[in-house]
Amino acid sequence: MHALFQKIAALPWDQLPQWLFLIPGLLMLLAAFAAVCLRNLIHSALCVVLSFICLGVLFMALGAEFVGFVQLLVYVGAVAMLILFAILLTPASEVQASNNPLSNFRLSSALHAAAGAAVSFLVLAGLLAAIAFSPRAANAELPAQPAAAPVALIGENLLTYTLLPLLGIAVLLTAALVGAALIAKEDSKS
Amino acid sequence: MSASSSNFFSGTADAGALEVSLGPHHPSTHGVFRMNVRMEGETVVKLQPVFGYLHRNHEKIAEKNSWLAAMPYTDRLDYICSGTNNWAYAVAVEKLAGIEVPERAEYLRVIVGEMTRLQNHTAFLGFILGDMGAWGSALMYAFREREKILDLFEELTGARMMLNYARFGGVRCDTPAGWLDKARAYLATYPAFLDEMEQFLTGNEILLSRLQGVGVLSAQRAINGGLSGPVLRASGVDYDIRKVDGYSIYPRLKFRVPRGEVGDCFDRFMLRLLEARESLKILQQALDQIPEGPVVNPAVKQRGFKPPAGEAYGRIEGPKGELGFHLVSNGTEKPYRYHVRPPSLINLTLLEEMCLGTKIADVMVILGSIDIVLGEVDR
Amino acid sequence: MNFFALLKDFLLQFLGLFKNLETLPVECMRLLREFLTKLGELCGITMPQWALDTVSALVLIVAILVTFLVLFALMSVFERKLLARAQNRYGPNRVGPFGLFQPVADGIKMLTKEDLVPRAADKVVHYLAPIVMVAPALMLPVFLPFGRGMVAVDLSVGILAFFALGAGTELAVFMAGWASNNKYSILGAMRAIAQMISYELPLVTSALVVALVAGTLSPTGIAEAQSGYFCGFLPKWFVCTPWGFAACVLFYIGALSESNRCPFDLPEGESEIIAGHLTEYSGFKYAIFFMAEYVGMFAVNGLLVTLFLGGYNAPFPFLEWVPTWCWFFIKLWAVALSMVWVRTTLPRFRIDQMMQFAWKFLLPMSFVTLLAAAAWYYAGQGPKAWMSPAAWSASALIVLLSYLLLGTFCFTRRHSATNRRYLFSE
Amino acid sequence: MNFPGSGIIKGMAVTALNIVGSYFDRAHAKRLITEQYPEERPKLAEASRSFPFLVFDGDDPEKGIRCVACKICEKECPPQCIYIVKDTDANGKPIMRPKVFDIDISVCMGCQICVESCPFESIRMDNIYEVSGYDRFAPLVLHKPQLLKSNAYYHGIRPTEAAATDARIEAARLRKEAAAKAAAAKVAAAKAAAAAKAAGEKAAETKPTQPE
Repeated sequence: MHALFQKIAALPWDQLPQWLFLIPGLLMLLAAFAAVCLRNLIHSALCVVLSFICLGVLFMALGAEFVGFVQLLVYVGAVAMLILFAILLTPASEVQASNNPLSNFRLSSALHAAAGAAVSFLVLAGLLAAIAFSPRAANAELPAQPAAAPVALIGENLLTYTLLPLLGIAVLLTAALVGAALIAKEDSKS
Repeated sequence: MSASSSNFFSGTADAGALEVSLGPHHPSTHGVFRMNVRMEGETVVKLQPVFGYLHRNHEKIAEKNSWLAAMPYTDRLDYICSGTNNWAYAVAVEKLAGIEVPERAEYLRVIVGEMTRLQNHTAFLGFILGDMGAWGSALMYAFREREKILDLFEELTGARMMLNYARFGGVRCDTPAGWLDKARAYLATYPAFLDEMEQFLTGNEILLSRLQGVGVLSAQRAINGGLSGPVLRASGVDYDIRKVDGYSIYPRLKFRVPRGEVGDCFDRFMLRLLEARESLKILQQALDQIPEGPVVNPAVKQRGFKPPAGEAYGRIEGPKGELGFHLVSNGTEKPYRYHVRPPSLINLTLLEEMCLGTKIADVMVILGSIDIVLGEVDR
Repeated sequence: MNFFALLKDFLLQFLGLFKNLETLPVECMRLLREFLTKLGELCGITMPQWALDTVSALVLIVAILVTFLVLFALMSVFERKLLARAQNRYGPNRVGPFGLFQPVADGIKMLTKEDLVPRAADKVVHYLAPIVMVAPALMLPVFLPFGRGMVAVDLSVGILAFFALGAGTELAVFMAGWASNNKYSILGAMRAIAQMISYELPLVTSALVVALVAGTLSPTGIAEAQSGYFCGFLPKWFVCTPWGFAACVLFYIGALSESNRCPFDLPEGESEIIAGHLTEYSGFKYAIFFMAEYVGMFAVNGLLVTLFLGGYNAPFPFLEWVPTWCWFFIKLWAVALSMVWVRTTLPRFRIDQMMQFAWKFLLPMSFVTLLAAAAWYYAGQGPKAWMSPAAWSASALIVLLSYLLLGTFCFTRRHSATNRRYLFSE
Repeated sequence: MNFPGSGIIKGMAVTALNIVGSYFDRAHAKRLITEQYPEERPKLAEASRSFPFLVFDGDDPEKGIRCVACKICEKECPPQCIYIVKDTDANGKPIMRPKVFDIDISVCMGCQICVESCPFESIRMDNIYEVSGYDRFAPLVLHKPQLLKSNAYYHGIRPTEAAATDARIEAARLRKEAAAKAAAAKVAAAKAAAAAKAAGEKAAETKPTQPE
């Protein structure tokens, strides 16, 4: 018994905080899985929100507070709300017909799995490639300690180094917004 | 938001709409009124008023009782304005039996009637603000002043709301000593209160945007619907029974009848304010001119009253509109037929028309702007 | 040295702290840590750092929670009393002296009420909604500087964190509305979400204006940027500048809306949809919603105080003897009670008008204040702008002109009491 | 001054005036008109009415009861809330006194028609307004002992009306006495006349006494 205590005491407790990320991490995965599996759309959406929150917490745990809070603000505060709103505004009959969107595809479950795996793989590969080939990664020289004002740094980067992509996204989003408004307007006329 | 629906759990046939039963227990239906509302988003596409939850068999009770015994029941029609209800019934009976009313009694009736109108319109200002979701300030200011009028009523008739004041051929009792002076003194402070209310409310941007352009009713539709009172006049129709019939001593009094142009909730709101000011003028004149004399025609036997066989329709301009009583007598101690024409009910008939295409919040304001009392609607 | 001697020593030290009220709360925390270390020494152990951190964090959490719950309790009484006074009534004056124990009575009432859950409700979500509501609301105050050097979590992105956590409220309102399975609830939830999303934009933008001029997103930094005086005695609060005043009003309106207070209490508009998302809540769950709303309101008011009203700074030099944290709470109460004043005066907006107001007036106006702040900053060459006529006139002109234009466009052009005619017939 | 938002500011000014004004309105004249009910009680107007009661003269309710159980009020009462049973004497003969007089005040609407219709000035309106009970029926049906209240009480709650009533009763009593006397005198006169006639035949000297 005493030996057990000693063993426990000898564990690297000082490293514990590094492993605490497992809690939000696992919770995020669980929520994401539940979001796919649950039959109730609203429950799925709420699970998505939970995984968003856990992602934000993960960012914060990594010391990226700004990104973490932006994650919360944008994804939990706005995107999730829009998803929920969209579900709410969809007529009952449509919701019932496609309670689980996947069930409408006439594919076998094996095909489901294969398609899902393929898509996930592609996304993952894309992300990894983006990270690997990004110019930042090439001269991967992490600063010894985080910059004094990371927000200022991000802002500076956004308005200099990534100005063009930023503007491109802005134009794209504006176009999408205008298009959505147009579609909505036509719908209400009919 | 397109013409989308929010009806994801309601199993009605029309999946694009949300059906809500507003009432009978709802904070702002002015009693036990119910509206079945179909909405798309928050826009009303169909509205079906359902009433009768406060039905108390008023007409049959009156036919079962003696002529006089119907008088206290009329108090309970529109329980805010019992003074005018009594008066209308008395006018109908007097027409039926051909009874003369002494001069002083007519003045007292006008005084009580106009005070009733004043307090009804004052209370209306508070009620409609409540319907708009204001937190009771306007209501409490209105009730503060209304209480003082009710105090005057209590001194005069013994009751604050259920006056039971009119009698066939007069009124029940004369004024207690000093009452007229008290009334004069109190009414002198009233314009200041109306000014305060006007400053408090009429310029308020939120109130303007909530009232203007909401529930517009054209003059033609208002006439076709048989509407009366401030709701009709707000639509621009110059029709006031005090002027049209010239009953009682109204032809002797100088007052103006305001009317609106647009016919929306704001006009209805403003008309109440303007009419309250005109009522004040009438009251001043009546209080100044009131003669001495008997307050009831001594020839009329109140108990065991038996009018000759026949029928009559007597009406007055109540605070809410034309209040009429249609009476049929077969010469006995009880009315053969007793029918009430309640302004609240008739004014309510165009509710759906006013509400279609508006938001659910507007429905409450429109209902409030008609100024109904469920006691009168359901009887 | 035994335990009691240690206790006595520290108690005396604690009492000694009251000589300087300004540093009292901070010194208390320091004393606590010292006491714990000494206590450890007494027992023969060296207190590990994490234990000290944990204990002081817990004490801090409890202190902030208690402060804000007491604020909530007092507010529930003072709000009713002030409302009553505005309506020529006395307000609650039966429970305890001046009705001060009314919250206790309310709490007991709420606790003893039956907790109703509709049979058709989604029970899990219905149960979770109050928790999701109250958790972020109670987290919000930690980012606020209550006094000089008194901030629980001093984040460099504090303002962003504040808004990010505030977003949780929307989620809770949605969960409550949807799970209740009641048509009024769902209407209330839809209204709430639409409203919160719309009003978050002007709210955040007007906070951004301050961040722009102060050059930081940290609440402490912003409060510190407002210390000092111009013209010798006038406070250098941002609300005293033209752009700051405009942004403050916009933020105030946004705060009213975010805390679901009149005239933006549409989600629970009792004259239309009974109680909105709260319709099917009763007992203590309802009380928790209520509490979360009030704590959230105090938190967002605290942010308003920090951003625009100089935070914990005294208004005039001769009032600097009052501790800074007193100033913070004085201002907090002033803003909170002004919200009661607004509540007692104004009727409620309609849903479409509210959205129009947000998108057509508040949002453009908040962009204009951004512009005005930029003009202030550049015309006045940064921090020197306080004494620069060019900065004052430029930003004042921008704000005033666009206010009049937008206001006329949004209101006066559409609605006016003066454009109505009333005919009279004799 | 009319700029966007001016209306709201005006409204805010009005409420501010009321908030501040309520603290300076000690006389409860203009603002803050609330009566703190159980401690402060309103001074009721003399005419103020709630439910009917029965007036009795003197000290003994049973003896002084004015009601004669004529049942007019029972018949006239609009909601029919009065129930009267005539008393009988030892022989079972009805006498002019109520044995049972009940008013169901949960039904009564305080309309005062019973008061108006009572020819004997025996039923009057009370002004108590604190009437409640733990039962729906029993406590709200007032029986004769609860209904009977003295004329002094009546004078206490509405002096003017009570004085007028007393004057009327007094006048009626005087009229009645006068009428009785007149009737008695008439009878006496008739008797006297008859006697005189009889006596006249005998050529009597006596004169009949004149009534005053």
